[in-house]
Amino acid sequence: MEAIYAFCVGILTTCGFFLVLRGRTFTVVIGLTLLSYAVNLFLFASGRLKLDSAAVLGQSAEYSDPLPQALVLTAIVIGFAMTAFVVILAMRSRADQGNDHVDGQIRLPLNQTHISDKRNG
Amino acid sequence: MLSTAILIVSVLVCVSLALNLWRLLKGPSRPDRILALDTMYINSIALIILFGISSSTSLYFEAALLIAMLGFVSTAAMCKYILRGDLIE
Amino acid sequence: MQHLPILPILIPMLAAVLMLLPPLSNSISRHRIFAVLVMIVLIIASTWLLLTSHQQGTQLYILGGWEPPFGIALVADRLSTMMVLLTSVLGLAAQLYACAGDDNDGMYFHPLFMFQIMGVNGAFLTGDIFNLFVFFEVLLIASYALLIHGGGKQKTKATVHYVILNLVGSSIFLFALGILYGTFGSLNIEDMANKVTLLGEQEQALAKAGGLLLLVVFGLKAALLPLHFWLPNTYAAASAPVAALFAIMTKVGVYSILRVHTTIFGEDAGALASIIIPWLWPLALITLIMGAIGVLASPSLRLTAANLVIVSVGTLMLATAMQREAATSAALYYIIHSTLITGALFLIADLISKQRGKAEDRYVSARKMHHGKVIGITFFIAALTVVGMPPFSGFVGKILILQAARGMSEMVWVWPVLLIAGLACLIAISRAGTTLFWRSSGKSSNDVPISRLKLIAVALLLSASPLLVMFGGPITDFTNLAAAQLHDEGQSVYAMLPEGDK
Amino acid sequence: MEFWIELVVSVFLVAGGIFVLIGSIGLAKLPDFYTRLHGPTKATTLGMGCLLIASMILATYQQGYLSVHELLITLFLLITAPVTAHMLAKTAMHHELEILDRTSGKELSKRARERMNP
Amino acid sequence: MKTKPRFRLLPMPLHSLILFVVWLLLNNTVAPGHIVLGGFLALTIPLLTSGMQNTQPGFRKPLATLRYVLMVIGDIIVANFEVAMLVLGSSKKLSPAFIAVPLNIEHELPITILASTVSLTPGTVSAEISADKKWLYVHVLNLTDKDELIASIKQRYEQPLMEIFEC
Amino acid sequence: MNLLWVVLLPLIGTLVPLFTERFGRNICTLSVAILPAWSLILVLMFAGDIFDGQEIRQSIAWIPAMGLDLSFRLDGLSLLFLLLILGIGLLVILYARYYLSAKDSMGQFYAYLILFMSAMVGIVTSNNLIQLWIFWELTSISSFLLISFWSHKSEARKGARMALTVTGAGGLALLAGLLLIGNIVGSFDLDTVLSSGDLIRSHATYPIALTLVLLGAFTKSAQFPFHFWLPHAMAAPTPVSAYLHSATMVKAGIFLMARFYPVLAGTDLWFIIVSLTGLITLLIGAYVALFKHDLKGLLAYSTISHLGLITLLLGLNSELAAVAAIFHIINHATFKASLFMAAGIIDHESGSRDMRKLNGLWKYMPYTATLAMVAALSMAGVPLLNGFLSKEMFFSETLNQSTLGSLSWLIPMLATVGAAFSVAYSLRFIHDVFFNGEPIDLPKTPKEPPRYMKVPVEILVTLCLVVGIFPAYVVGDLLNVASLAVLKHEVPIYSLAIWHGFNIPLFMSFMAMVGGATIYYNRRHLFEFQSHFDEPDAKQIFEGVIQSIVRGSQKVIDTLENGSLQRYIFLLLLFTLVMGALPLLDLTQNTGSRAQIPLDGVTLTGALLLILSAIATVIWYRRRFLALIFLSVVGLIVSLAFAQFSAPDLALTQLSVEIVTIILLLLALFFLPQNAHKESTNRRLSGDLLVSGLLGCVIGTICFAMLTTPLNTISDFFIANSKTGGGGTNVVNVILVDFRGFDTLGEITVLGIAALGVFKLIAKMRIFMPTRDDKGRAWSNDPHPMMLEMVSQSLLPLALLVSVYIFLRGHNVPGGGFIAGLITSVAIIQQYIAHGVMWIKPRINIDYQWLIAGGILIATATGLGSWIFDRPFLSSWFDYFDLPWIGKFELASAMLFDLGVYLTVVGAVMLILANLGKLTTSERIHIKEND
Ligand code: NA
Ligand code: NA
Repeated sequence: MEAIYAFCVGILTTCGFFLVLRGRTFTVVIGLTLLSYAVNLFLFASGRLKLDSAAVLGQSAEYSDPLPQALVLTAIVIGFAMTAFVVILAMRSRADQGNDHVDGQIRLPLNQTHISDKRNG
Repeated sequence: MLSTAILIVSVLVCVSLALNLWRLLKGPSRPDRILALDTMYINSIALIILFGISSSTSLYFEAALLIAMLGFVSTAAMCKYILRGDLIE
Repeated sequence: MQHLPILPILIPMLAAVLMLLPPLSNSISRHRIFAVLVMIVLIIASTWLLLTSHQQGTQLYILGGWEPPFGIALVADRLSTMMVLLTSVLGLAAQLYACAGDDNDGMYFHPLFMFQIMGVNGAFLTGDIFNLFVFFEVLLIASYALLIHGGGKQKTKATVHYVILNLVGSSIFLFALGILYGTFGSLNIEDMANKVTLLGEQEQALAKAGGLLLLVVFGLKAALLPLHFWLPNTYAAASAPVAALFAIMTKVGVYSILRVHTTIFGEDAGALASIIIPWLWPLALITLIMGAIGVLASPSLRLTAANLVIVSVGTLMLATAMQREAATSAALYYIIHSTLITGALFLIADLISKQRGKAEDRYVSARKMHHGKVIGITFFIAALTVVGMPPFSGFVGKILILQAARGMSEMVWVWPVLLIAGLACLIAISRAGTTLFWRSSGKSSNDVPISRLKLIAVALLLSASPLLVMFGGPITDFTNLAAAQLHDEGQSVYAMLPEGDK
Repeated sequence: MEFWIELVVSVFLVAGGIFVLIGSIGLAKLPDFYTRLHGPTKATTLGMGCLLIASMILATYQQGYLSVHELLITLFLLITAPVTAHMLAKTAMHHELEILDRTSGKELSKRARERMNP
Repeated sequence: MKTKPRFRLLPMPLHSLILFVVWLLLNNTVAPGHIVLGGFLALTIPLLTSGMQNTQPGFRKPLATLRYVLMVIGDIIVANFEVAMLVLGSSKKLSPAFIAVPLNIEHELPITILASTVSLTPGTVSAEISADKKWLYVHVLNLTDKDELIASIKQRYEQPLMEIFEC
Repeated sequence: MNLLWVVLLPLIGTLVPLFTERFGRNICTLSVAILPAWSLILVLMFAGDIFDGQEIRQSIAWIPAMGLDLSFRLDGLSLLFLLLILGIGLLVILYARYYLSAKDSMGQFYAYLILFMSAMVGIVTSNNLIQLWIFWELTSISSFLLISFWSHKSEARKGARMALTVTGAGGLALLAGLLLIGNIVGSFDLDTVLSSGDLIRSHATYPIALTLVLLGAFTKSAQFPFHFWLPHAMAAPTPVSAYLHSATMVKAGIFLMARFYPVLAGTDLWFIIVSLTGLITLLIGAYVALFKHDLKGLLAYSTISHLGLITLLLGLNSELAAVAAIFHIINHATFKASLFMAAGIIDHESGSRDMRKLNGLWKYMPYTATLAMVAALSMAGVPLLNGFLSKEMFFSETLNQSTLGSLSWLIPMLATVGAAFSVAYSLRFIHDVFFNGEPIDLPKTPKEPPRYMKVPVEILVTLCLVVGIFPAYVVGDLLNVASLAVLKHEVPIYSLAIWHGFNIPLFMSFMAMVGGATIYYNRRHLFEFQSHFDEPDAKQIFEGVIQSIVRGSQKVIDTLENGSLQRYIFLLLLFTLVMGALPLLDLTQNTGSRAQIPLDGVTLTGALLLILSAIATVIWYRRRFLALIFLSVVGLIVSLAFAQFSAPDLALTQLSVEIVTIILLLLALFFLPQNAHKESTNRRLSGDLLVSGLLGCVIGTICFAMLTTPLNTISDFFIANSKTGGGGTNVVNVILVDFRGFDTLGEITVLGIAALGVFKLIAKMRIFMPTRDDKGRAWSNDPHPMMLEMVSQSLLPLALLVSVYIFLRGHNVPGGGFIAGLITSVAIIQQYIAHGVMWIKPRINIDYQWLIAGGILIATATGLGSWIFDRPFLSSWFDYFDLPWIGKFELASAMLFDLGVYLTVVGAVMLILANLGKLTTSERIHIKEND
């Protein structure tokens, strides 16, 4: 179980970081969201995995570590606040700059400008 | 017997989820995918209920309830998005 | 007063909240009066806290009565109280400046400003590493909102960069915290320091990864190379009072490195001792060099000031890398100096750009400034200070750091780089000043009146410069003690708990 | 646990599971969107209903008092499923999704799309 | 439609009742404390949300309502078996269809309930309601007799609903 | 009596002119002179003691951590310099009164000048190395201000900047050198340092320290190759040239060498560096001076040459040479200052400094001409004038050295050549200006200057004569004590007589005279010869160098900081990768000793769903709606994972946040492009994939290692105290609202701020409103589907009830204020979606801003409540009550805190979403998309 859990965290991290590296705000936001999933799972994992042991007194025989859970809760809320801000910021950026590129302007790699020139010609 | 039943149902629900994912990946249209997602929400309620039964606890009831409530909102919002673009107008 | 340590967090927080509610909400004039009063109260409280901590020893505030390491504790030692007071003073100046009109360019300026102060103070005071994360987020989200204040393309673009980078940074912070909790099983910094030598081999490797990832996070905040790229445009785009306030933001990163890496991964941490130092040396040097190159390359005063921030970060990181009391003490002195003066420089840049029409604060010929003389005097003082020319405070910080490096093998690098960076700043600033004030064409520009409030704000910050030199003796005495406190591993927060709570 | 309770619970569970699966099979295999819409929206309601009843019985038995809060989930599902289906159908018509050729009254979908009378 | 002036503290008595029951359901209890609390909530929440409700014709026939609910549940069960067969069988045998059902009821709530019922029951999904609320478009999974289906919808569901809502 | 006042008086005097300027030129001048004069009187009062061989000291502790004390000394060398600085300073003040025009700001000028004077006084009286350096830098600053006094002139700005840069660089080197010396000695106290000569000279870092100190001295004293700034400093008003660039500031470097003579001199290194530099400077200065057409240019190069001479003398490692050097300091100061003043008068009265135009001024200003000629003759080293005396000493010292071995004769030879050029340009100064025909095209007709403008020149020229004729009486004592201070022991026997008989120095002087006259007589050939060489314009070269540095820097910055966020993030991730991966090399094994949970099919299915959906999100990231759908699947699975691994609270929270996030993203997506084109190159994609993949591996590995390693945590405490100390059985919730309530307070603050920030963002937003979807379809004509409306509104009370339920139970079982808040918000948002803003507007009349503030306020107030009971902030309180019929129930402050959380969450989410929704209700703007 631990292995597959860690694997999933790794995959989410990879996907999150990959999307964060893209050039468009919305994609970056998606990436950040994926990343926050990875982060939350990771932070949660710091208390180790336990089945059937919710940290509610009297409900289970043993209890999972409640502290990381509380931390993840805080992280989720903060992550949500940040996502909300960055989403609206993406809109604002689009509104102000006329495009949704993270740099406010589209940078074409050299070889692509070449292609588009060809297309125009 | 109960545990066998739980096992069987787990398999059934998992297969369902896999089928949902298949539809989700295949599409072909957006409504198809939303439908698949909605089904997935409902199937995960099943999974949670099953989970509650197998560990004989009611701690997960609220999770199921929330999925029922919020899954609907999400699906409705997605449909509204496709229909009108603007969710709140 | 037993609640003193939490006041620097609660005062701005409550002030911010009250400003969102009637009768204060929706009235900028009420906001202004209230905010300035609150800030003065905050300065009084911070000073009081600093004196208490200085005279009676570190003040511990145990939130909720749950003693560390279980609950969250605020640790008001000399270092943290000094930073808090610094923040308050900088805050007051930035706020006074904003009250002259910049605060009305958008909504919620004063509440956000207060929240920002709250976040910064919280980050300084907390003794809990996750709580540090929370306050980082408070100060970050407030800074995001403040950065956009005033609007415009440049700000939006800068904010996008700043926000996204910091969100990635926050993710890395959480990864690091996960690792640290997953190995230490604790979040209290002092407690972690106690446990660091007890870790098994396996945990050590993990904890090291955690510690190094924290360097990434703090380095990003501090604008350590190669994580500094966001800074110049962000600071240059921000409205003046915000940029001035941001002068403390990089210091939060520096402070965190000082606090966390000196306490947990300090010299007594066994196998994990000084894990970041091999990295810090080269990074600090390159940061300093890049900052200096940036200063030389800057086409406007705001960018110059922003790059000067990078220079100061490089300098501070060098001092941190030395891992010596004397160096830390020097760094603390330098922090006070550089924070207040770069803050002032951002404000001055704004004063200038308002006077020069379209040329703004760019280094091009423009019409003569109408209030060139008074602005020139402020610029001159700030310039001398940042360049490190006597009689202003820059040279003291520089000499202290130079002296702290003596006898180290790294001195061969530190001295020339520091001195040459100083020369680069001198060249750049003298070009900047002569161009801005003297290379004028045509008649004097229209009279753009300067608000007295703005001048007061600038003067408030600038006055720090000579004062820091004049009272250099007592101040360095204080920073010496603060540094000693930070480096003294024997001092534990637990020692301060009453018997029963242990 | 008494045998008959276990039996009843197991039956409900398996029945529920089967319906859930059938819904998803329908979703996966039916030929066009409108037919696929039928599978999940219905089968899941009953599937879920069975599962929830199983859960209710079991919980009541185990806790010693009537545990009926699962009804609430069913209530929610019953209220929302039709709206979901309706919204999805609207979406599909709006996108003018391909309708299976042998569907009778295909042209009605165009009327429906505009919310006009037939 | 008659709209009587209502007792201000109890703007929606039925809602209040439902809420009260749901509260007890949620808490799985009939403890006195929860009865008090449930009662309190059942009173206050409708007060808070009354502004958010469009006035609708009220339920007048509790018995008829119950009968309707039971019938629908029965139909759902049957429907599920039928649909199950259709789904599992060869999809080539399906003959799907769009049909338009003329509506006699006028108010939004009854129409919604009717459309919902249609969706919940055998092989039919309410796809759309015409803008003038006179037609209900239904997609049928496997249509055998169009007129019979329309008639059955009208008779089996619309009729009782008209009775329940007295319209 | 207080030595401190000698420095303080002029320092205070800096401010005087700023206040007295308004009272007119005379009063201003007078008032300015008072404090320096007073200071001079003090010095003179001290002089007796000094002549008696005493040294006066005064010291106040300042910044001990830095080794900086406020510490002053007065010895012979200081006395000599103080007399020069204050004496000539006073003369310059008087001179400037007439020199400055009405347009010039006299107050400003005097302020700078007195500031400079104070700095110089500080340098020569410092008894602490760092303090000395402080004043040293102050001279650079004040000289910058003085050179750039006519700041409207490009010349002045550039000249000032050049001087500042060169002397500033030297200052930094000096600082390093002084710090090194301080480190060697262990003290920055000058007395201590001066008595540690052997220690310093034998120390390993001596060569570095020496080089650095000399760099400071040479830059300040315009020694080759740093001499180029001095001629360009002539853009300053002439009083400044006379004072700074001949008499005092440039002498600061000389002073420094003299000051450290006891500890730094005496080695071969010292000799080689100092004497050769001095010699080269002497020759270059003398040669170039001849060709300058600008009067001040000539004088500037002459100054360079004479400074080279003094340096050469100091470098000879001979005590007599040092005495000669000191003597020449005095002499050069007097004749050069008077020459500059004379040049200034000529410029002032004729409007030109160009010697090609200035001719035959003898007729127009005979008195001034006489004074100038006397000074010029002194410069040439003509007997009976002071210049002659020190030059004689110089010649004889060049003969007394043998350090170059068999080539030692070169030095006197070259010294004579230098002297010959010196004679030649002095002759040119006299002949070309005062004779040589009639003036050409002068802007003004030359005349004698105002009476008092001549007084300073008169005094200085008189000094030249008096010293030249009665050297022993006039400067004997002074020279003696100054030499004593430099040499630190008995001054060798020397004679200040005018006549030493026929000897080689006299012959050298003779040769220089004849040679100079010959050179000047044949100047045309020389000028022609010189004209073949393009004279390098130091200013242009210097500016060029600076500009290429700046351009280079800009290039570096532009290349690195190219404004591409993608690059910045890439670097951040790369750095993270390195930091995260390297420690893993120490990780001996991935798998720890903790028992693992066996894998089951459900988990595997979940993992599969998660992985495939995550990958699908990445694959289809350009089809944004699709990405969003897959993102929600990931979110769903993550919440299920939380549920599975015993974290019901997390599952609930994740679910609710997830839905709100999806709604938010959908709202935003409407205003953003729906799809994006491929714009990353494959290379970039693979690079990004590599880094993020590796990071994923690192994080995954760490995660696995962590999961399999046993952990001792503080959490047992929470489980043990949750019920008894926090009054709740849901430990996670008790941690949130009690044990770590402070985190939660911060967290809701973040949420509140985010909402404010979003509102701020929205307030100034001009949005794009697509009228069609990405496939070009018009939007559906049914904005508010009836069924949705009906069902949504009937769900609202139910949802609220569920919120209350979740809220109330949170303390004991999963739930709590945050989740409840989100449920409430979602329910309200659902109403917005179903009914639209216009429908809601009259129905919900809550200021969400107040809700946020109120929520935070309630939470904070709950925390503050504990102050009443003298407990720390956020101390919780709870108790159980038993009411008849109702039964036992619990009241806890945590509930109130949670209420704050609830309100904040509702306020924040609604402020964000509702306002975002409102955006579109305003007039639709359709702007053509440009991407
Ligand atoms: Na001439
Ligand atoms: Na507490």
